[in-house]
Amino acid sequence: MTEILGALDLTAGFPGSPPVLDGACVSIRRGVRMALLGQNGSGKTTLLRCLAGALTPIRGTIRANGTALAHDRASLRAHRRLVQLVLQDPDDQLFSADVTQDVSFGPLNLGLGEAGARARVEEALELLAITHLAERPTHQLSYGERKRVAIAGAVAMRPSVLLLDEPTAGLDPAGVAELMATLDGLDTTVVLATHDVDLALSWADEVAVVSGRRVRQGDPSILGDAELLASARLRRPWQLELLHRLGLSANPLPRSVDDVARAIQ
Amino acid sequence: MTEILGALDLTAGFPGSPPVLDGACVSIRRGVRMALLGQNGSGKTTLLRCLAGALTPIRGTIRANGTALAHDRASLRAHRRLVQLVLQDPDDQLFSADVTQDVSFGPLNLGLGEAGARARVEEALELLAITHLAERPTHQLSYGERKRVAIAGAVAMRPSVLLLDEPTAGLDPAGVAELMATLDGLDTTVVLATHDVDLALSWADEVAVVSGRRVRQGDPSILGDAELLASARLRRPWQLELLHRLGLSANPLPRSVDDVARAIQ
Amino acid sequence: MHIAEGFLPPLQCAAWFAVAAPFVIHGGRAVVREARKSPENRLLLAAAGAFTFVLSAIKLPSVTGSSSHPTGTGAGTILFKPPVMAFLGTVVLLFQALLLAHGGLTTLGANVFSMAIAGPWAGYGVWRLFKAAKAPTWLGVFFAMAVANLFTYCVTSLQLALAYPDATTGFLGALAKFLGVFAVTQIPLSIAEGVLGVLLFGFFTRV
Amino acid sequence: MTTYSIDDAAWGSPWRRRRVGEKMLLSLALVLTALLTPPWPGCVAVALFSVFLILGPARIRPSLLATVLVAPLTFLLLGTLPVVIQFGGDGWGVGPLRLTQEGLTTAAGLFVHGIAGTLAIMVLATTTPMIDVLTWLRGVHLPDPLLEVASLTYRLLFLLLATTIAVRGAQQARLGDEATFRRRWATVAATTGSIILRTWDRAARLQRGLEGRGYEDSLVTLAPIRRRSWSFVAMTAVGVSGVWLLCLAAA
Repeated sequence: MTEILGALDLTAGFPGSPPVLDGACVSIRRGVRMALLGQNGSGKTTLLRCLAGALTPIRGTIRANGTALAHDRASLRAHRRLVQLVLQDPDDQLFSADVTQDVSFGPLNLGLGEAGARARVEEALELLAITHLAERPTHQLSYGERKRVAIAGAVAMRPSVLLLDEPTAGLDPAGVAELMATLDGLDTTVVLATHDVDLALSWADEVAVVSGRRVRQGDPSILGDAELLASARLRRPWQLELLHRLGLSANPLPRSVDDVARAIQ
Repeated sequence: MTEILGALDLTAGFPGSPPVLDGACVSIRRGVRMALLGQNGSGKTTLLRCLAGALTPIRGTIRANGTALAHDRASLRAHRRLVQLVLQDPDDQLFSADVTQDVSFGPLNLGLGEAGARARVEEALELLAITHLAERPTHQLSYGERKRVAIAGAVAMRPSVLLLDEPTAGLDPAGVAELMATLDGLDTTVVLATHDVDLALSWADEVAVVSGRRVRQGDPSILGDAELLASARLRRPWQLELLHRLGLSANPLPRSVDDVARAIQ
Repeated sequence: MHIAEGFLPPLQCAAWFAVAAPFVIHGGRAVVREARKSPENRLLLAAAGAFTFVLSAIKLPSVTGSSSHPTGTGAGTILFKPPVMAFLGTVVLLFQALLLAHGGLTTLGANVFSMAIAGPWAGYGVWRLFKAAKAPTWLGVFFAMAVANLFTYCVTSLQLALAYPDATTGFLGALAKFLGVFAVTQIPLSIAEGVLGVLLFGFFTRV
Repeated sequence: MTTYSIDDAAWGSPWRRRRVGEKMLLSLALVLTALLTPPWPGCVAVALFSVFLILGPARIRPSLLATVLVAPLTFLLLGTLPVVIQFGGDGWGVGPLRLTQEGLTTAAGLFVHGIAGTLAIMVLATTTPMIDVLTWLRGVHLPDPLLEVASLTYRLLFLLLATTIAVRGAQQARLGDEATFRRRWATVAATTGSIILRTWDRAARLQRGLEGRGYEDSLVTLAPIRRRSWSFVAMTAVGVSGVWLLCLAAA
C-alpha cells in the first residue's frame, strides 16, 4: 500500500514554549486504520493538527500523496479536501442552528450546489446512523449525538483521510462499540487518537505511539513492548498483559476476548 | 458498617419530561468505595445530584446519617458539610482564575477563618498532589489538572462522603491510576460514577448499576450478571468475560490481571 | 478603537471621569440590585460581559481595512437596559485596557462615556422609538445596534475635537476632521453590526 | 493571540508576588508623570524607564511587548492625523487642509505622550493578572457583587475565547474561507448565536456547580499573602522623582 499522508522530521509547538513534537515522523498508508496513542499532553493533538494543515510546523514537512504541503492558502485549501480533522469536543465544531445546516456547511463550501450538498448530507447522516437527527437543533442533542454530528460534518466532505481526536472519550461502552462499527463502515483512511490501549489493540491495523516528542510506529504488536509503553506512560493492553503473565505467546496477536481464550486453551 | 447516605424510593427528573429516576433506592455505607455504573443518560448524574442535595427529588427521601433530608436552606447547608459532589466538567465548578483562591471558597463558606481556610487549602492541594499548581491560573491548566483542582475544592471541605461524577473520563491510563491512588489515600466514603466496568471491578467494594430508572446494588460480582448488564447496556468486565469463556469460576472475584492469571493457572 | 492612554490632557481626563461616574454608579447600583435578587443574575451578567468582550474580537466579513471592531453594546442595551450596560461596559473597557492595551486608565472615563453610556443610551432610544412606532422588531434591532455603534465613535470624535481644536476653525473644524477619521470609516462597520444583529435575531427565532 | 499573551506574561511574571498596591502606585505615578510632563524629556524618560522595567526586572519578552504596542500605535497614528493637518495656515496641503509645522509639533508631542502612557500602563498589565487587580479592588471597598460579576466575567472570558477560536479554526478546516459572501455572513451570525447559547448554558451550569460548593450570596476567597517591599516603593519614588528632576533641569 502507498502512503497517503505523512510527516517527516516534524517540529511543532507554540511560540514561547518548548516544542511539543521534535523530529517526529509518521507515515499513513492508504486505507489503513491507525490508532495514535499517547498520554494527555504528549502531542497527539498537535500531530493531528499538523497533519490536517491546521497548524504550521516550525520545521519539517507534511506529505500528502507524496507531495510536500506548502502552507500557502491555495495548498491548504486543496489539503483540506483531502484530510479532515474531527476535534475532541464536538462543541468546537458545531455552530449551526440545526443538524442538516451544520453538516451541509462543508459540502456547500466545496462548491457543490444545493442538490449536491443535500445528497452529501443525507449520505453522511446515513453513514453515521443519525438520519433521525436531521431536523433537530444541535444544542439539544446529547454529547454522543453531538459527536456523531461533528463526524458527519467531516465525512460529508468525503475526505480521503479522516483524523479523529479522542472520538470515544466520554462515550459509554455501548456508544464506543457503535461508533467503532460506524467507522468500520467508512471507506476512508482513518487515524484515531486515543489513550485506550485495549481499544487500539482490538481495532487498529497499525499503531503510532507519541512519546518524548517523537512518534514510534508499527503493527499493533508494539503494544507489548514494555519499554516503549513505559516511556509513553501507557499500560499494556490487558490481552497482552495476561498472556505475558501466563508465559504464553502473543502470536498471533490476540485482539479480542475470544482470541485470548483461544491462546490459553 | 452503618449507612451514611442513602436514597429511598427516589423519583427525580426535570419538569416537563418523564422522570429520569423512578423509585430508585441506594444505600451507601460509611467508608465504602462504591462504583456507580450506567450508560450515558441513565440517571447517574441525577442520582448524584439528589444525594448531594443539589436537586430536590419529585418524590422519595434522601437519608443522611439515618435522618431524612429536608430541603430547606439550613438543612441543605448542613448536608453540604457532609456530602460534596465533584461534577464531570471541571469548568462547571471552577469560578476563580486563581487555583488557591478557588479551593479556598468552600472552606471560607464553612465559616473557617483566614488561617483555618489557608490550612485546608494546603492540605487539599497536597492530598491531590497539586501543590505546584497553587499559583497557576485556572485557564492555563490542562483538563486533568483542572479535574484535580475541582476535586481539591471539594476535599478542602472535608466531607464525609465524596461523590465524583466520571472523574476518570478524559484522563489517560497513568492519570486514571494516579487519581485512583489519590482517592485511596482519602479517608472518606467515595462514590464514583463511571462507565468503565473494568475500573469498577478492580476498584470498588460495592457496585450500583443504574438502569430502567432504578438502581441495582450489590457486591462487584453482580458485574457478571449478563441480564443486568444487558438491561444497563454495559458489557462484562474483561476479567469476568474471559473466565466465563474459559468455563472457569469467578470466585474469588478476579480484580486484577494477577487474579485472573491465578484463576487460570 | 478607544482613546489611548496619555492622549487626553489631564483636566479633560478628570472631567470625563466626573461625567461618567454618576452613570456608572447608577449602573452599579442596578447590578447590585439584580445580583441581590438572585445569585443566578451574577452569572448571567458575567456571561453578558464576557460576551461583549469576545464580540469585539469577532471579525466581520467584508469590513476589511477598518481598524475598528463591533462594540457589542447595542445588543446588550436591548436585553439589559442602558444602566446595566454602563457597568458591564466599564468592566469590558477595563479588561480591554489591561489585557489588550486597547484604551487606557486615565482615558477610561472618556471611553466609558462614549462606549458604555452614550452608545447604549442612543441605541436604546432608537429601540424604544421603533417599538413605539410599531416597526418590525428586526428593523429596531438593526437600527439600535448600528446607532449604538456609530454614536460611540461620534462621541469619541467629539471628545478628541474638544481636546485638540483646529488652529483656525476651532472645535467645529476639529470635529469634522476627527469625525472623518473615526466616524465616517465606522459607518460600514456600524451597518455591519446592525446586520449581524438582524441575523442573530433570525438565528434565535429559529432555535 | 495578544489577549492571551499579556495575561500569560502577567501570570508568569517574577513580579506577580509583589503587592498589587505597590505596582499600581508605580504604574499610575508613571502614567501621571507622562501626562503632566512635556514630551521631552519627561515622556521619553517615562517611556525608557517603563521599557527598562518591563524587559528588565519583570522579564517580559521584547517580541511580546512589540505585539502589545500594535493596537495603541494604530490609534495614535489615526488619532494624530487630524492634529497634523489643520484648516488654513501656511504649508503644503490639499484644498483647505494644510500640513503645518505647528500641527506636526503638537502631533509629535501627543504621539510621545501616548506611547509613554501606554508603556507605563503596561508595567502594571504585564506583571499583574486581572484577578489580582479585582481582588485588590475588594480592599478599596467596592461592593462585592460588582467585583464578583467582574471576576466571573474574567473566568468566562477565557472559556468563551477558547471556544470561539476553536470553532473558527474548525470552520476553516471545512473550507469556510471558500464560502460565498452571503454564507460567510450567515456563518458569523450562527457562530455568534451558538456561542451566546453556550455562554448562557455555561453560566447556568457554573451557577449549579457553585451552589453545590455552598454559594449563597458571596464568592469569598482568600487573598494571596504579599509582603510589603519598601525597596520597591523606594525604587518607585526614586524613579519617578528622577524623571521630574530631569524635567526641571531641562526647563
